[in-house]
Amino acid sequence: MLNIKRKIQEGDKVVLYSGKDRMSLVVVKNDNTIFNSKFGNYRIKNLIGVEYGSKVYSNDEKGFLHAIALNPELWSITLDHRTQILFNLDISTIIFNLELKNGSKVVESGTGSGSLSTSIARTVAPLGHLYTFEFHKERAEHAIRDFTENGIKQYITVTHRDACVDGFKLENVEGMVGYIDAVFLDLPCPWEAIDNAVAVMHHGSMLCSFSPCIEQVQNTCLKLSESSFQEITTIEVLIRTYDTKYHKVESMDLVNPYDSTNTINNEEVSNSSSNTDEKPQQRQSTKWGQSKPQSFTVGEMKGTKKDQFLTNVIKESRGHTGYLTFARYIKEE
Amino acid sequence: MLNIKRKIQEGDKVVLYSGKDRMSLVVVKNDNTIFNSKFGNYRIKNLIGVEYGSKVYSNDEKGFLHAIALNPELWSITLDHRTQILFNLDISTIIFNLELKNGSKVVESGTGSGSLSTSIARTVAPLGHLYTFEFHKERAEHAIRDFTENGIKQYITVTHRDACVDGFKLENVEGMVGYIDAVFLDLPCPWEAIDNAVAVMHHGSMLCSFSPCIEQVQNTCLKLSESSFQEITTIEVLIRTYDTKYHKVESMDLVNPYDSTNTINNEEVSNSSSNTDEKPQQRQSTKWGQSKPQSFTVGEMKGTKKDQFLTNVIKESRGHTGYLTFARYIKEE
Amino acid sequence: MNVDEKQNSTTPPPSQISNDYLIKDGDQVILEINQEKLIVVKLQKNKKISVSKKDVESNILIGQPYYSLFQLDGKTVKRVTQKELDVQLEGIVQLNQTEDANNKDLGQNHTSQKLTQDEIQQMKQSGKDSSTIIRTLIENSSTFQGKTSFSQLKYLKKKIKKYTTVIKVIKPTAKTLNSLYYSSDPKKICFLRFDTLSQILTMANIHSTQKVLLMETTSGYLTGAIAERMNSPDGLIFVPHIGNGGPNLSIVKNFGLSKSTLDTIKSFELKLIDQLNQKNLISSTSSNNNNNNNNHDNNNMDIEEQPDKKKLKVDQTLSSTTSTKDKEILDLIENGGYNSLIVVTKYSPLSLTLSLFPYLNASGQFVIYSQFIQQLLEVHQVLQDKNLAVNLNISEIWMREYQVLPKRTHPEMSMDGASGYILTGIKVKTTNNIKPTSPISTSTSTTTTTTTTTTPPVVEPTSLEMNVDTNNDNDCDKKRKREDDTQ
Amino acid sequence: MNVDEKQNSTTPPPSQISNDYLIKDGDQVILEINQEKLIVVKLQKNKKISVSKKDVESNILIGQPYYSLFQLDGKTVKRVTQKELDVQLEGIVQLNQTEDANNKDLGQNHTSQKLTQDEIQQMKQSGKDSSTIIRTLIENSSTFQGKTSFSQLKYLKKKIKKYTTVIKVIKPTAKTLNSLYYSSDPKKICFLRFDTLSQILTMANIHSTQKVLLMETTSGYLTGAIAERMNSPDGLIFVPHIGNGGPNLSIVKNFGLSKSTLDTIKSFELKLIDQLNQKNLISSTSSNNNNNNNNHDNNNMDIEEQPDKKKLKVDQTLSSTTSTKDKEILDLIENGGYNSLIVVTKYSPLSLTLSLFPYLNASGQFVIYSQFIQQLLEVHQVLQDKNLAVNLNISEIWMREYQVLPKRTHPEMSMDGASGYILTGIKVKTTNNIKPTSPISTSTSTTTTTTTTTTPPVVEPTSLEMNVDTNNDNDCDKKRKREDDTQ
Repeated sequence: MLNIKRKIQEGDKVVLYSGKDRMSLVVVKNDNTIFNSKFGNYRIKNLIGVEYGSKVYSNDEKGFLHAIALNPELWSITLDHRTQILFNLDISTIIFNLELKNGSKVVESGTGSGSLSTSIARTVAPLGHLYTFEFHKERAEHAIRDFTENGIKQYITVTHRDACVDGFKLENVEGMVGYIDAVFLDLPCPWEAIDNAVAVMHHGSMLCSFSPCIEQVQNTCLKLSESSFQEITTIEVLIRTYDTKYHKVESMDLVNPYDSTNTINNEEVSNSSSNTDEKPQQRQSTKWGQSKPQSFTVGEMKGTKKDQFLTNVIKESRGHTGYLTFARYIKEE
Repeated sequence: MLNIKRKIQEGDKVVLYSGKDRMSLVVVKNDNTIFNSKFGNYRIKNLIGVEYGSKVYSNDEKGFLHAIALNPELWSITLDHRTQILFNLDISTIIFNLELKNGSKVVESGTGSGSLSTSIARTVAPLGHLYTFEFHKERAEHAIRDFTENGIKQYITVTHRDACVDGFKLENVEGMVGYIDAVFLDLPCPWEAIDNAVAVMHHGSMLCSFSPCIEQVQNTCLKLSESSFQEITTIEVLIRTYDTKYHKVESMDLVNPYDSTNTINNEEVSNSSSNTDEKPQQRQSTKWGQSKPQSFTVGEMKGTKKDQFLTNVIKESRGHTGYLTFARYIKEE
Repeated sequence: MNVDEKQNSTTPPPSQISNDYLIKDGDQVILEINQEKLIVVKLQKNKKISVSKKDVESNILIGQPYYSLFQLDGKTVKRVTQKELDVQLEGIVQLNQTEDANNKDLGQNHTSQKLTQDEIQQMKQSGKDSSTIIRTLIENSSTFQGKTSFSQLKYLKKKIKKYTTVIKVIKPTAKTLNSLYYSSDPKKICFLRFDTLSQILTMANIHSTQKVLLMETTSGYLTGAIAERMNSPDGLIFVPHIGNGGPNLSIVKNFGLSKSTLDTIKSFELKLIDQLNQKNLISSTSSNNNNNNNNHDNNNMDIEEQPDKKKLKVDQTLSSTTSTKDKEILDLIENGGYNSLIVVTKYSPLSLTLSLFPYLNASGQFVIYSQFIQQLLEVHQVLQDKNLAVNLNISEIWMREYQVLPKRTHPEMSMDGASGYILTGIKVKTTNNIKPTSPISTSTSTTTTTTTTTTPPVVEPTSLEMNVDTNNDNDCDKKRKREDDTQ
Repeated sequence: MNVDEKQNSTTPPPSQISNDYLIKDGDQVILEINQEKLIVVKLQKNKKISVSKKDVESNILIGQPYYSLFQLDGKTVKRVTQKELDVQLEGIVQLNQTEDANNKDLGQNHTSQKLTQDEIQQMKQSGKDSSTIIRTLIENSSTFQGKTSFSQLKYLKKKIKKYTTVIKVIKPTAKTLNSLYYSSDPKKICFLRFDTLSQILTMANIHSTQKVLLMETTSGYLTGAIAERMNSPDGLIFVPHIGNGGPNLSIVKNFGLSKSTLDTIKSFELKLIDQLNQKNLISSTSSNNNNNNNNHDNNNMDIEEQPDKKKLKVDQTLSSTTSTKDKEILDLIENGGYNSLIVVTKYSPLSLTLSLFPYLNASGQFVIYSQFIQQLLEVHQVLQDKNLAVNLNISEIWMREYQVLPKRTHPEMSMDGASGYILTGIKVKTTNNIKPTSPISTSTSTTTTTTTTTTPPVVEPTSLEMNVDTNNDNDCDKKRKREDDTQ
């Protein structure tokens, strides 16, 4: 996933993109696999040698998809939701505030879907390493499979363990105790793992705890302030994604009482018209796009209908995911 | 405040508006009072007989203000912040969800600055009534003074009392017990007042509790669910106000590699230009407004500078005010 | 002043509370079905209503208090309390009390029910009550016992919703009707969420005696909400409508408004306003051609100064084409004394707002709503450039719901991101500015023009960005340079 | 696969952690002064730095661990622990332990201090330590004893900040430097808040071997943040700059980056890119005049298909006016293999984005930032209309901080409303579409044109609004009509 070539190779995982909510992940094999979708059927082996980002037509040439290179963000969108996953914005915020970079050594518990692990591995590779701990055996095994397939297993050590009880020390790994730059906790009772985190952290390293409920945050903050942590802050981040597209906007043609030279609608259309100098090639033939303003009537009244490129907020937004508590470990002397 | 005439009369409280963050409240008297401001000095008595909404010039004719009619929203903005006040959006939400209307009988505790009381009085007048209770004697007295000056005292009964201890029943008022349509609590320990609220509420009436801290909400919700309340919901509302004005937008003039006919900047300027058909009278002479695009250079590169009418979010926003918990009292038979 | 335990002398008259909260013959009521779906129905004595494909006698509901629960179980319909429902639930089966069960070993396979669909269907049709059916289902489930109590309860609640229907009869109000339409058909009410709606009602200063100019395409929902709050024969809600098919105010009837309040709602064609604007524009430009062009946008604003002359002119110019009824309307338009203007439509708001703006009183408040901030930006820009209004603000509301439960308190995981945008402001007069030395309220166009000419560098203070205490009534900071002011 | 207690064999080499976290001679460090103000200074042995108008010997700090506290009290500077500071605070005075005091009777009058300003100033200049001064102040305060312990503590903390300075030495990182600039001079970093910044780094897929095309006017802050994360000699950060005064990347030096990482940052004039676009455009329109106009916007995208021919052409056309160094740059521009494009500037982003867009690899990710959503809308529309990108999203981040304290937990009362907007997307190729039957990667313009012509009704699926499970890898729902698809 990290060093993708410009052309698709056998064995690559490729994202087949046919819309924001329509992305599929396929492993490219040189056999007769057919990918079936709403937009036609595709022979997967034909992808070999195709440049990433290309438009690919279906077998009947009526539909098409785009072949996109996999990355941790697309991975987290396309992986099946076998457990609650962390979302991109939380992941971004965690990685930044943990001050991760190429070379960082990180502890994570639990591994969950591996979506954060994948993003961490991208960031700390090749000099750093992620030690991730998962209580559920099946999840740990599934994560190992995914990391292997995604070509990032050399940067991740997955351990099936209850880290609250057994801690984070791996007996046969050198340079772990006192060398961990960052600890991430996504646990029902994160405060129970904080002493174990301290045991592997070094002076100045960062800890993050992700919890959905405020009671968890309260317990965690209390424990952190009793331990040697400073800069304890709790934040919440939410993303607002805008729905941006052409809308048929209807406007009534009315006399403008403040301007004798114009009806208001004409004025408006010329003002707010979107990029009319643009002459897009495809749009002209579709029903959307820069069509000429059309008249309509309601009873005796006239109006003008026109495509405008507008944004509004997507109605069904993701609300709360969890609170993020960050703190820096300051070794007491 | 409720039945303002179109022309300013002696004794009116008038809002002198010279900007969103510059509103002052003056009582119009027929004496020699001068109102001093950054925008000049104004002889207050000259306002008498002036139509509300008029532009009023200063004595030296160099500055001006607008004389605006007072209403509960402007009142809550202009009153001095002698205590924490509820803000307009919370007030709107409270009044709507308490299902208040002309005729409603409402109990409020505490009165605080009277900013919610004023809005409630506007809504329930003339058929309804507000019974408001305030623990601090000085605040109660101050509120009475304000309500009197604002001409709404006939709709409000202010009582200096600790409602958690002594309840809401007013001995010599008929039609109170069992007649209250809505109860609003803004108290440190709202759960202590809920039994007292129930004592005056009727089947189907609404309660709202406003609390800044989540622990207060937790206790309140617990108490409500143990009492005869249903539809218990807790929400939080925040307002985002946009900063909307002309910005000098700088754009580099660059070759558009996707269109041979244009440099990108020209294209952009013609597309996103704001209402260029408008010929505002004042703007033309100011440095803002629809000025012609101006060229600028950075080294050998050219760019175009133009006024655009844009919005962005105001940086310093008001964050959390409080949680609003609503519930409906369902009398058990 | 002694305020202790002493109250104002105005004792409000006791109202007929008990009767208000009883379900009556002829009421439009909201039914909440299984805490999921809301519908509005009209109850009429001896008639049936249909709920979840079952017939329910209206008579069972009429006379009972609002917010009562009724259970449709097997073949019976009866009033129940929440407590009885809880007891019913608990009576079905003993939930796991240990913390041992943890769902951990449960696969994705949900087919743990030994009964076939046909067998279940048969039970249902035989009219067995829900408790009996569910108990049988549990007995035949291979996984129920291994679940946590939390999962068991979830399973039970799901099944109960399937085999029994509980309806709650809700009194229709602006609030409860908003829940209904916003959840079932938000487009019908222009996607107006309760928080944005409540802000509109506040910012438009709605109260009993207000005169409101309301342009809406919310099928009458907004008209009803305003009328409900005003609840008075002393206001006026003027609702122009587009087209000659009559106004679409169908939702108004669901509010249960009194006749005298309903009478304050007047609806007429927007066309008449447009024609009036056209006439005024033509007459003003021809009659004022000796003035500069500053004046032509103000001719509609000095109604009060020259009411007779203006009215006469309007009547004359329109008389050839307008009926007597239209003349009444024109009178309502011009002399309504509107202090609120609200525009909530599916159309682009600019032309509608400007068309109605002349009839809003100076110092009156207006609220324009749109789902698109760009559309409000257009309106904002025009109003600002023409100096038609002050205190212009575009805002948006962000609303969150919370789950408040012991050890499980957090904001809801999904939220509604789109509550639309509102532009609020206060209309101001653009001419007849008051000079401190000029005779008040008799200023003419000529003196106004002179005033403006002598003060060219005056800058609209609304463009200033300052962070100043608003509670400073006497800001004596006169030493700051003019340049600061005009920045 | 047995995963229990077993780990991957790649053991990372132990790094020099202790040394990394010691303050060294020559370090740029951030000083947090009294938990209020952040400044960045360079520490040099035997030199002094200035903190709150006092001189501090660098030597006192050098060799100590980062995040240590140093107290400037009276005339001394010494390292302290938080615990010592707490003890100091507690030692000044015994706070009220009863809940009786409630501030209720305190007026607005704060002049309860009996000492004069002169007397206080004298104590300060005499070099008395802060505890002594504050104790004296309290003894002379008439109201301190009547305050609640909460108010007393607030008073104490305020006084301590006034009479003593505590500095914390913070290691500069993208995070800590963001706090510094965002709080002190946000304009310098284009108002880039940490949450938006972190999303930019993620959405641009920044990692050690990435080749990044970065257009910024954040004074090098963003360049440094990217370089810090890459921390590698194997990447490339190409930062065009506007004007011939050289790039303004002054903040980069504060990151403490290694030489090999710094060497991956290359900055050259944007003018060269503009000239290259001009040349390519002219040559493509003249040479392709027999093709339809679909092609002229793709000439820059088939670099890989015809690298030699293209490179040759560029060299020829520019050779007369460009130096050898410029040719190296042109090589970097055309063959950089950029997989990320980031535009964060004070300029309108459209022209900058389009100018650089040809040099981003297909399937590469881009992030465009602006404080104004309207500006991103322009870019979005052009990229969408020209089919240059997919997965286009405009988003905004909403960030809240919480106060978490026993019985006083709530979101912060003030918040930062403006984190700007970002447009993200993935570049796609617009020609050389892959026909299932055509020989792969040798398709020519001619076949492509034919393909497009034979499928006129094909509609860009991104315009579809569908709510479909994304985890359905084999969506076999082929029965749905074509009309649905093209809706």
